[in-house]
Amino acid sequence: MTAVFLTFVLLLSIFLGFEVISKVPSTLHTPLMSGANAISGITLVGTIAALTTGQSAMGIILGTAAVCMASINVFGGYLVTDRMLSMFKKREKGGK
Amino acid sequence: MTAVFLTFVLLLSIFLGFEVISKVPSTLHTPLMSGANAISGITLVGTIAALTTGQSAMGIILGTAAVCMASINVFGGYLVTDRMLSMFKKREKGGK
Amino acid sequence: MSLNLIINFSYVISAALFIFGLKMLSSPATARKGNIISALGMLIAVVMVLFSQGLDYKWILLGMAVGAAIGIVAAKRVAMTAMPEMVAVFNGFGGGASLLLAWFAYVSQYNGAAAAPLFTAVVILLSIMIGGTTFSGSLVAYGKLSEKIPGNPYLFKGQQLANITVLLGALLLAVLFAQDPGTGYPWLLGLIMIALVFGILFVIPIGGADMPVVIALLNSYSGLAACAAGFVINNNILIVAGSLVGAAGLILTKIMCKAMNRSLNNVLFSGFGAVSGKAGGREQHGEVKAASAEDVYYILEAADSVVFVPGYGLAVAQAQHQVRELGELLEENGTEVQYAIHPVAGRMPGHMNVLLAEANVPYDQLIEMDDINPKMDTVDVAMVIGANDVVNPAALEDESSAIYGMPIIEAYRAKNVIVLKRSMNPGFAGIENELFFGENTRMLFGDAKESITALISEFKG
Amino acid sequence: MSLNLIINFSYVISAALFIFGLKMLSSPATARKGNIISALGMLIAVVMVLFSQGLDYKWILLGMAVGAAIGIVAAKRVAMTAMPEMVAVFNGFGGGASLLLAWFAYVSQYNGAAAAPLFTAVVILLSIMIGGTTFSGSLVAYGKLSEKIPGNPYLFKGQQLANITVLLGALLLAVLFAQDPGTGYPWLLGLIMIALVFGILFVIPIGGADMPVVIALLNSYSGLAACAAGFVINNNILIVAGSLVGAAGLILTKIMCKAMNRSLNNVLFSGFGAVSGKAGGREQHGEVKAASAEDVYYILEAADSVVFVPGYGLAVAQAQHQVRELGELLEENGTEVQYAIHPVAGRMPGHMNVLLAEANVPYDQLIEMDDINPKMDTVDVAMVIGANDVVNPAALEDESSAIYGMPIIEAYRAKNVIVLKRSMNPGFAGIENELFFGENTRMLFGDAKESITALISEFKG
Ligand SMILES: NC(=O)c1ccc[n+]([C@@H]2O[C@H](COP(=O)([O-])OP(=O)(O)OC[C@H]3O[C@@H](n4cnc5c(N)ncnc54)[C@H](OP(=O)(O)O)[C@@H]3O)[C@@H](O)[C@H]2O)c1
Ligand SMILES: NC(=O)c1ccc[n+]([C@@H]2O[C@H](COP(=O)([O-])OP(=O)(O)OC[C@H]3O[C@@H](n4cnc5c(N)ncnc54)[C@H](OP(=O)(O)O)[C@@H]3O)[C@@H](O)[C@H]2O)c1
Repeated sequence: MTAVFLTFVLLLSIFLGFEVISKVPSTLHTPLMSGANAISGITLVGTIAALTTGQSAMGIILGTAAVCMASINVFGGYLVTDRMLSMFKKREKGGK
Repeated sequence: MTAVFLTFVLLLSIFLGFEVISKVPSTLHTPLMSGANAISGITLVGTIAALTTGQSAMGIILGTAAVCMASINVFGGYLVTDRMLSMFKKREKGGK
Repeated sequence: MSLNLIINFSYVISAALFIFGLKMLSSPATARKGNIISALGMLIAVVMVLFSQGLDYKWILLGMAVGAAIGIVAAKRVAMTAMPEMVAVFNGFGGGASLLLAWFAYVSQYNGAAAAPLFTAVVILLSIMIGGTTFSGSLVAYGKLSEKIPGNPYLFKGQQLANITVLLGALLLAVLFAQDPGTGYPWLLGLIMIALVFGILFVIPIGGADMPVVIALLNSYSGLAACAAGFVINNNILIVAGSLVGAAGLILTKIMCKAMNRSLNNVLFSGFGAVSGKAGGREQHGEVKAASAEDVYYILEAADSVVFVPGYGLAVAQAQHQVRELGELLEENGTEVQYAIHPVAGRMPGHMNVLLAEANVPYDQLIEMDDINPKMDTVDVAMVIGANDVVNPAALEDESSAIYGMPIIEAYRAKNVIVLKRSMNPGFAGIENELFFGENTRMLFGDAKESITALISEFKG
Repeated sequence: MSLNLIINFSYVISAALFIFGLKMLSSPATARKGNIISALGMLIAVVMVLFSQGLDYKWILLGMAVGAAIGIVAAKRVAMTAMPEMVAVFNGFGGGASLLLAWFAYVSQYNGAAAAPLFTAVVILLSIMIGGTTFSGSLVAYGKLSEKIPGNPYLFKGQQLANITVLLGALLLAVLFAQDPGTGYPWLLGLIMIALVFGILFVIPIGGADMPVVIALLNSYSGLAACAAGFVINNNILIVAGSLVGAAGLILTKIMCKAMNRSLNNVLFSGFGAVSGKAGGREQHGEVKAASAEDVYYILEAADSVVFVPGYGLAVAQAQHQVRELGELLEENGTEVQYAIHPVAGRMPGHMNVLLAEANVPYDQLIEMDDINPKMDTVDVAMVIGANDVVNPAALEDESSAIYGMPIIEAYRAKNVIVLKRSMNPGFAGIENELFFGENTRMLFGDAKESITALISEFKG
């Protein structure tokens, strides 16, 4: 039954993703891509939840590496997006 | 946990409902309302699934009445919407 | 994969079809196909659920047959003008079905049983409360729209108090029920009563002409009721479809309020138009110039361009066929004929479009408000047929007016204005209309159908 | 309500914030706020999950600290021009994290255990396969964009065959693994290798300039990988956020292909530009007229209006500050200066906007393609700075051209055209450009930064 729920969630998210993204101006493609990419760093939450005490050495290595990679994605992703978008804002201020 | 899934489904459906309906021309309000109303007749599916054998007399009465009401909603709703929308089409054909 | 799982996955397909259907319903070009796609989604879900094990088919098929027969006959028979009330009734039945489903689930599973979980108790209460309100509320809306009960907003002193009392009563019964659902059947029955009463109290104070908004809102409720019922019997597709409709209905309500330039609060609680008289404003009327059918015939005969401005009175008089005939006669006479359609003319959105389409008025003669207004100065005759508020210049000029801010069809700017109505009574908003006292206005009193029939015989004779 | 349930409900809030954030990210006015809202959603989810019971905080915090440090430093240090490759790397790490998470979950729960259900086995395989492909594919994309590995599309004979072999191998290992996941660790390790190899094979044949599309696609994959990883550890928010990003990435890919007037298939498999030479078409070139900085100075000095048309070469030469300075000198000289921005100039969407914004070029001087083209005939000098394909008239005229159908900035219609580039080498599409042979065209050969610096000293001198 969980599978059914998750399929519903998948279906609805896909439709929603479509509705939300359609018709973006091409100037925003790069920041949007980078912003969406930061969201996919959500794996961080999953890895934290999975990294419980009492893991084997291998487990700790894999888990820590996963947390580390996901953190790079999250922190770097949001920051880089913000940097790009701050540029975009400056433009408008730059006017006459 | 089911409650969590269902809340996600609810959340996503609400967002989706919003995205899908926003910006409808007022001419379409009545048929859209009636079409959405027909969808809410989905209760029919629920009542059918619940009306299993071995119910008490009261149960049979309530269940059958529920099936009947929901059927009115479904059949009547879709048909009436179609009738309205067929009018809308005729208009366009009626042109020069 | 078990049968149950297959059925549930087929619901995913239904949900996708509902979404596509709704999406297409919201654009004129695809609306009809969208409705069919949504119906297809329903068909799949219903057919698949019939494969479930242990169903008591005889009662199911009986219920479906009776319901389908009633629904189909009603949908086929109903006059185009009665669509809004039909939608209200169907909507009510949707809410009623959710109420019955929750009631039924309680009777068959939880009544006298050891203990239902609190969550189940809550969702049973919710679907009964929302479903019941939707049911009785929709029936009141039906009554008001079909004029089986007076359409006036009905405000009484202590209304708020009554509402609050009823809701507190509902809360009390709900708490009592939730204590021990197994033995709480009497409380549940009480709650069903209260839900039905509340639906009536909720809709009765709202004026008949605000009913489309109310129906959209009740539509949203019926979706939420289906959603709650889905929680009661743990059924996915009820939840998805229900919340989709719930959200769609809510947004539709908002859009409709916006098109009428009102807030939802104002619609629900103000009893718009109940307190009419005082909304009138300035009293410096001129003189009303009544005209006979013959007078009007001469004006029309000499006109190069005529714009019909239909309103709710056209629907009341059922004069659409006569109007089309008159239009054709004018065209034969070399007059340019157009129909100016206000978005909220009549009592439901698209009301005029549907009526005139029924009478086979060509699509390209229907002009939208924003397109006709700039040309209004050059129009020889604006013929207002049972419209009132939508041509009331107070909406533009008089800030104290109840309809101030609503865009109107500026018929008063035409060279001649002819108004067809039965009396000097106000329209839906209950306010005076200075257009009727205008220099260039002639009133042709009487039922619109009879007046136009008279004009037609003038033309023919 | 249990702690676990509270955490899960907080995920619902995160999901809502992600949706809002994405929605706002897709409109220029709200984009920055949208990113912050989405980050807020992430913050809530991360903070809440840290309240879970039994976490091994020291490793978690170590991993987060290291990751955050790397991410923050990288994001702060990276030059604006290197944004696309940065995004590619981050994206790759997202995919890598999903791979590691699935691997980790397997090692800690299922390795040697009695039996994982088939469903779990499948989702482990999926997240490893998709995550691994995303990881290595993104790193190749990074390499190509940063020119650490050659950016040319790299097509070899039997490529399709190699791909199919690798995928069949993956399938074989997957089936072996799924037979008995408990003892299938070696197969899993093999599959990890294959996923990484496949990512390389997937991206290596694609030209460097198509990388933005590839990154959008890999972005969609990294979402799907997160989604699959969510199934492995039964985590809702991973599934919702993952599928949201998956869908958004896919649609973004489609939109980008459309903006470049290509199909996704064409982007992925055609090795666009790999087969350049032959795409040239007609050979009736005129004569190339080289000019010195001094010549160009005299032309500019006499011009009333100058339009700069920047392209990828501007980014390579990092000449944006010099261009702005030259623009200011021209304005002091009484010349009207504008910048014509082609939507796909450079190597990422919005590339030129970002570069010029960095150099503080006022926003209102940046003109979009559709606005500048109609005025082009009246422009005295169109100064093409490191652009090539986006001003190639073959896109309009030559049906056999690889870029036929792409809208261009019609610089050739200006009274004088000055082209700054280092050689007669073609641009991204690998095709000749007749503009360079035009009657009214002068070539100023050399690195754009040096050429413009020379022009500036002419002005100042
Ligand atoms: N369309 C919608 O969706 C919608 C929804 C809710 C509310 N509304 C509101 O409804 C109003 C619509 O304006 P409207 O101008 O169409 O209608 P109206 O303002 O209600 O006026 C209708 C007029 O028709 C006349 N009439 C009634 N029966 C007639 C008959 N048999 N023959 C001739 N005339 C007849 C009435 O005058 P006599 O009694 O003197 O004949 C009345 O003045 C607006 O205020 C709008 O906000 C519309
Ligand atoms: N923007 C996007 O999102 C995106 C994404 C994917 C693909 N593309 C594609 O990329 C192309 C972009 O067109 P474009 O006109 O901007 O660039 P282009 O066609 O690639 O041409 C760039 C030109 O700049 C010159 N150049 C390079 N370095 C230079 C330097 N240091 N100084 C002076 N000149 C230099 C090169 O000529 P020399 O070598 O002779 O100097 C080259 O001809 C289009 O075909 C587009 O479809 C764009």
